[in-house]
Amino acid sequence: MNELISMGGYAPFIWSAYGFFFITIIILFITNFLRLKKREEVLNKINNNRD
Amino acid sequence: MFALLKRDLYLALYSSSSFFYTSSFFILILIILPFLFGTNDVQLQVLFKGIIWIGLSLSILLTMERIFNADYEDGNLDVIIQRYPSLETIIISKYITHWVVYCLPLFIILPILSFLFYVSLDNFFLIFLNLFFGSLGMVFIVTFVSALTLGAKRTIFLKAIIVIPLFIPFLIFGTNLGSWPILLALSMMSFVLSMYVSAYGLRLYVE
Amino acid sequence: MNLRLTNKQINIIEKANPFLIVSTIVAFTFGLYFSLLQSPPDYIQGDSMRIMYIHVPSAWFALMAYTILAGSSVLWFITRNPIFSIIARSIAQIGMIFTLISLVTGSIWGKPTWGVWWVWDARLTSMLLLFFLYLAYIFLWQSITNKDLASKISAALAIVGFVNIPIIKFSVDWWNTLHQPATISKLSSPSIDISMMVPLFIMTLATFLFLITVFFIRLRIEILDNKILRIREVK
Amino acid sequence: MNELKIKDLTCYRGDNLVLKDLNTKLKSGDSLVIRGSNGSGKTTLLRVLSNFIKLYNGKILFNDHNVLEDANYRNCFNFVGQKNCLKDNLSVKNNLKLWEIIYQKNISYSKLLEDFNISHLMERDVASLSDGQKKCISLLRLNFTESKIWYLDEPFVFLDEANSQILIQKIKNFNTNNGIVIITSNINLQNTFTNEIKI
Repeated sequence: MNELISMGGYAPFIWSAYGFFFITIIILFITNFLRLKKREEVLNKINNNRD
Repeated sequence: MFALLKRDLYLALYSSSSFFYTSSFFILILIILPFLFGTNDVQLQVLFKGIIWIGLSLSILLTMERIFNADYEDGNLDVIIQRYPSLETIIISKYITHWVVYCLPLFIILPILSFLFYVSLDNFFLIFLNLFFGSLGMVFIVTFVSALTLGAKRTIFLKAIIVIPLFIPFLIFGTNLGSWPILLALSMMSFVLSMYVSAYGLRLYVE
Repeated sequence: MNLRLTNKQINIIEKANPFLIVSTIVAFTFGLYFSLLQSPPDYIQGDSMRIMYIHVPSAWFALMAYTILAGSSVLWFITRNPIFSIIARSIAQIGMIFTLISLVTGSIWGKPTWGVWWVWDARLTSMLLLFFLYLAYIFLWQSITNKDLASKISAALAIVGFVNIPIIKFSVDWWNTLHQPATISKLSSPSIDISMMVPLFIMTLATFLFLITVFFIRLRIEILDNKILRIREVK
Repeated sequence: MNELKIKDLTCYRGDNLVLKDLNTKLKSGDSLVIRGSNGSGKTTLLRVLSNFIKLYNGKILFNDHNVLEDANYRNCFNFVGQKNCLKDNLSVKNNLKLWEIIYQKNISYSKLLEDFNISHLMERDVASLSDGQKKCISLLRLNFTESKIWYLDEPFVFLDEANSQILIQKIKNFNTNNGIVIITSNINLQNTFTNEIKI
């Protein structure tokens, strides 16, 4: 386990690179997902108003 | 064609300060050099080759709103297109005016500037050729970008972001003396591209 | 704007989402397991080369996204089918993010390998310019309020940018041969060992699945926008 | 005698249908007022008639020639839009000079300015003028062509009572000289021009 964390002495580089990668793509996913949810809400509201 | 060209040149002449603006701008940008990097003549020669391109790029970039935007916003573009339906004519006239008004002053003061920066005569001619062919291509590029961004909100920064990556090849070859044939080729390529894209942009916005 | 999508296609786009999310997560789990634990360290670079497993897929997809962007812009000009305009602008944001990732991870990888965070190497410089091409496309799209016009104009810009890429590549390569100091050791791995191929392949697949997930979400946003617009028009 | 026919004119802006099946016919000496609320497509109609916007369906015929194919048509009309075509940083005189070059027609400026009693503005910078004065000068553009049709987009906006009367008189004169005029307007001009359609 320690070996995994220390990464042969390259830990800061590897973990920051992987961290950046995953944080960025998760942000990309979440922002788009929230936008989708917002649209769905708007659509629901409009549909309810019409009924 | 000539009426349009005459009109554009008159327009520039009436706001005649633009000639002096650009040349003073060049001179001032270059005057900064010795203050920033000292008066070592070898170093100044090297820097001169680069900074003159920054001056040229900036003066072309900062004035690009005058190519189509001014005429588009006050409605003159409609009148021009009604009278001269060939968009190619309009575009070529804009190329010539923009080059004459914003690049020609540079070439007029270039000999004096090279003298101030200890550039040898051989190098002067090579710099001159590079700048000449480079400036043509850069004018073609800003023209089509300005046609494309006519309806965008007035942001010079947006235009700069679009234009500067397109300028990079010119700058790379421009600072290398003797590569004027490549600059000529690049300029010809950008001419063809620019003709199509500018006409496309104008057509869209006038519609 | 008529999207010209059949109900069946819309159905697939809407239903695929949970499946895609799950498979992305699974693929990334496997990918991480292989790339961080299972694969051996490189004999020259040691463990630092594990950054390759995220850097290389992002760089590939950054380039692929621009190809799709330009390709769908061309198709949009030919067919005038609005779906291509939607594809173009959906992929642009994803492509920009992947360009950013590949720049940052490349830089982090560069530090232990070259000793510096950044070198003015031809590949890095072109990638940096690619980032600005994406940025220009997205900014131009956002700054034109008439969206019908914006899609036409930014399609033209995408194609111009695509024409510009080989020119940039050519000039940057040429510039690089002039200025490049010879001391920098390039990453010398034309033939990658099979033990490294497996994690690279899985990570590429996972990244691709992620890209498709986000892409489908963006398509759904566009479909919903279109629906909302329709309903408002009818009112 | 000239004749302008509009047949089943339909036009989209983006995805919005702005003009639908518009029909009308105008002869020399006719004037037509187009009324409609904001955003109803008045300006679009004038821009369609000036060949700037493509129409989706229908035809515009000038003397029985389709205007899209008639290369001569662009010399037959003059369009004064809401943009005033003036360069703010130049004097009135220089602005007129620029038009003179575009229209390739020599004209006496001082006489032109007398039309609206604004001779004293000749040397002033356009930026220092009021909106009404700018509008007057932009309307002077009508004198630079021997056109047979005038398209005026909201010409009375910013004009005071006296100048509005002068403009109406100009339009009537043009009508008696066999000109066709199409005006868009928000306000009611029923007392001056009887021919009116609503869109």
